[in-house]
Amino acid sequence: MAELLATIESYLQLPYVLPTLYIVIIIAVFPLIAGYIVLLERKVMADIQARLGPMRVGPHGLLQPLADAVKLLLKEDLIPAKADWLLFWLAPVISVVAALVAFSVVPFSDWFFITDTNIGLLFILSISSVGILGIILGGWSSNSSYPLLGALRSTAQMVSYEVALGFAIIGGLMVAGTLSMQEIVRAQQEQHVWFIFYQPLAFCIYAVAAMAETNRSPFDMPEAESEIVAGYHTEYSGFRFSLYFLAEYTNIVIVSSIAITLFLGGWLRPFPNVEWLDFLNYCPAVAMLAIAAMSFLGAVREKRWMEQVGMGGLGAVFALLGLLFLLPPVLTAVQGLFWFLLKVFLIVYGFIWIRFTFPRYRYDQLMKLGWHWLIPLAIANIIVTGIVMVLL
Amino acid sequence: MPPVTPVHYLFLSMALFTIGVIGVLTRRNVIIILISIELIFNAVNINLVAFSSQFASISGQTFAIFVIVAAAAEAAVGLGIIIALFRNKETVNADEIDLMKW
Amino acid sequence: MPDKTFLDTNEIVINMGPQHPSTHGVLRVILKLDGEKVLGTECIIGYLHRGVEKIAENRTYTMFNPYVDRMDYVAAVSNGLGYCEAVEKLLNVQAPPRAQYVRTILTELNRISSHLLWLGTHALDIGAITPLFYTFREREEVLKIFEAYCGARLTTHAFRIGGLQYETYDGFEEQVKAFCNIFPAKLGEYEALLTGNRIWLGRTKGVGVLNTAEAIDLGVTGPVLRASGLKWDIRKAQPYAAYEEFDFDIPVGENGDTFDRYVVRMEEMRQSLRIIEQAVGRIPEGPVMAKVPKIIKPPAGEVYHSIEAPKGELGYFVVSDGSTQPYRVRIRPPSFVNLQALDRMVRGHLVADVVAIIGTIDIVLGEVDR
Amino acid sequence: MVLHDFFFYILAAIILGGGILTITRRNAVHSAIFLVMTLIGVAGLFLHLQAEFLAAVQVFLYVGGITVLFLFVIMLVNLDEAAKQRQFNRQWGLALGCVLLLVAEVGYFLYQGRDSFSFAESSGVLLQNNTQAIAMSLYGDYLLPFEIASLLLLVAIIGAVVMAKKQI
Repeated sequence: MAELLATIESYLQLPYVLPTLYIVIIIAVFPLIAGYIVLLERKVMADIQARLGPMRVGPHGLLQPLADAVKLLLKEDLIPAKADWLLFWLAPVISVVAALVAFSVVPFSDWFFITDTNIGLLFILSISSVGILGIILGGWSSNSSYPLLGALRSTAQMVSYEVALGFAIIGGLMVAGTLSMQEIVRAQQEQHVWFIFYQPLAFCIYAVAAMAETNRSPFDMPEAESEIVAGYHTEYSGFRFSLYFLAEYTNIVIVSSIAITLFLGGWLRPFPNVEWLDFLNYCPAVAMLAIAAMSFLGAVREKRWMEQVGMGGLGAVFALLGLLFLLPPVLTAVQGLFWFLLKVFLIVYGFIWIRFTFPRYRYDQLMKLGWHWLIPLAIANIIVTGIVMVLL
Repeated sequence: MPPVTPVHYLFLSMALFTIGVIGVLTRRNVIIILISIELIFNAVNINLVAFSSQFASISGQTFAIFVIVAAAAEAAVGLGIIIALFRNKETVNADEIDLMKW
Repeated sequence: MPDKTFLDTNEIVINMGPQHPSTHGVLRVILKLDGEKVLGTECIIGYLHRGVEKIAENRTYTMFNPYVDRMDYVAAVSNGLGYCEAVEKLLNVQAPPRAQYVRTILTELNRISSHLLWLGTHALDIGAITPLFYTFREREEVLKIFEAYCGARLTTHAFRIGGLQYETYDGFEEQVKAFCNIFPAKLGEYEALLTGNRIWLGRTKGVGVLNTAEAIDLGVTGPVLRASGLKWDIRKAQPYAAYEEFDFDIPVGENGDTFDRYVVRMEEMRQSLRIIEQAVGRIPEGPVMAKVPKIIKPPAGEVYHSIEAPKGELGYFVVSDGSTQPYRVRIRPPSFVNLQALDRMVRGHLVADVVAIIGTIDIVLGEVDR
Repeated sequence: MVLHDFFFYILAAIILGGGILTITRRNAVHSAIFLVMTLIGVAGLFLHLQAEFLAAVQVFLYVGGITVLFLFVIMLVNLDEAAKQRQFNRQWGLALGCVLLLVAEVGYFLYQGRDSFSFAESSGVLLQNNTQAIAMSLYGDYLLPFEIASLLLLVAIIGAVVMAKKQI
């Protein structure tokens, strides 16, 4: 047994093994997570709109993402007759690959990351700019008016807001002094502060630009269904459509990850250097146990025995996880991951909340907001940051 | 097979440059001519970066950045010209654009 | 890859509808565009034409009554009221006071439900998804009252010539009062989501301006006219039903833009609530049906009667030749007339505004096409 | 170092394949897509030469910026007609001959001087902190060219706007 463990450990020491393992984990697990983000969105939407949301598949609709996935996979795969089939086929793939590749430098925790290069943040930005190609090609290759209009709008919007996004990020980078994602987090640990407190304006600009960059409401012009049907993916159906969907939600997670890493302390817990707050380290275990307790309570209230068993089982899993997390080595290991994912969840929740609260901007207003307000503000922010940094 | 040295990069760069030049000289579509010019720029960049590696000097990479800037400026102006041209002349074929004024 | 490029043409013509999510039915609008700017529009209507006016000539007065519900199907009660009162005028019959009060309450409830539907869909057109669900939640309460009263929710056929067919049910007043108690808070909820929202203001202020003179020239009525600054409401100008006995204000806008129309309709809901609150406390006792012969055979003659429907002036011109069937019924539908203002309102705006402006006119295609 | 060399040949194949397809496609959108292939190959080559910052800039500016600009213009300008016409101009034979002559000449000289090329021993160390080194060089030694480049971009922006606008 010890021998086996030793062999495994020696394999893990090899340079390419761990990253490959993480890549496999992320690519295998992320579509599921994206599915659950969609479920979260539907549930939050339902809650905001005084409805229940999906309730049929599994207890409280918890298995809905699986049902949706099966449905999308089994749908007929339509390619419009006059479409450019090669590009029609390629476009969603470009979108998804570009979105997923960006995960390669996201620091999920102090040990769970695929790689850490000294151009980390720039890498994410450049890869996500490749994603634009997927949209513009999807719109063009469909050979239809509405997708083309949607693609043009989308591209113009994303290219414009990329500028504001980049300038907002530079504000944070100036404080961090590095492009490496891990180093940015460490810099926040060393400087004893989240950079959002140094760069509040940059964070606000980043948040707005990120919403526009991911085509989320109130900037969902490319998909404004009351104006141009469904934008660039009007002609897509089934599996290809789900690829676009996956890319969209991946992008949301990516922009949230950048925001968290650069402004919100990455995988650090709140106040990482204040010792008397060390009890916060037990948050992962407490959170798991709280979810378990809520699941058990929910199980009691369920009517059908199937759902009682389902909720009970879910509670049991979370209770076990919570107890497991109480072991000190496990707790240390999941610490960073827990805080990172919690922050991602909160930001994604914010995205959803905003989507169901605001009306949509008009196209010219959107461009005006970007060029007249965000970009000048971001540049001013950089200049002020620079002056302050030189003076101090 | 001999180990890869900068001369390999130079040959690659030369090949890419040639492809770009062929594109510029033989195609009729102005947009594809512009795209071919981008190929030439890239060939130059490969050279610069390879030499930067050979001489362990960062200047080569710095100049590659300048080349990219020039390429961006060229693309912007070139495509602006194409749009203006197309609006007036309804064609993108280089050999049909043979008047100084219309 | 459309046939024409975007560059070589200064004007492109695109077709919006009849299958488009935000034309509120089967309206087809042909838009002439310069880029995204609208140069002009042409509305093609008639996809929902059912010949209501012609049907009237082949039905008895009583038989035609349910047909009018199918015109503006979100404000069926108002339609019925207009028709019943027109025929009553022809017959020279007055509905008894109790019937008048109940009619007023139901019509005002209907005005609220119609405005709620407008608010939800209008907000949806501009991209705010959530208000739709809130407004439908309250509209449901109104529809429940209709259902309890006459068994139908949408095409109610609530009134009869000469009064009401049914006495109000037990608990009618309580249910209406309960609705009056919850509704102001809900109105506040909608306004919290929309009124002060900068995006909402940006999308509605200065969009689709119709000044007073233009509004009068085009003959628009209802909230669209009042938002343009003219204080004209048939409930005040030529009171019908029991409106004379209640206190209410006519909200008026200043600029005649989309935002003003929104504000006017929101305020109208408050005023409707005021009317209902006043009426529900003092519904007089008595019969609900006047003495009307079994077979309605009005004397030869003609009559025009109009009421303030939720969307504007709804007029019925009924010509009788002394037989059991009307010789001619001409209906002046508010949506149809108001829709004429679309072209004036959208010129110079962007395509995205067309959607907002169609929403703000508040058309129901059943009424436009009849 | 076999793996290292192997990557070079793969990237070279991608670059040249993409380049050849770029200049031979009928449809300009396809040309642009194969240009992207070449550009990404070149970015990979930069990574291979440990010019990480440049690789990221290459993808960011070329693929995310310039190619999108190309696609934008291709969509604005209707090329359906152009795709059906003759693709090569009349002097293509002459042009090809001249180019091949040039290639032979340059290739010959390169081949003769092949022994004078070798990678510097210290290049790995130099490029450890690639981003910082480029920043120092860009804002130190080459500050004036940097400013001139920014001016060039400004002029290009104005020029592009002036030319593409319908009425000024």
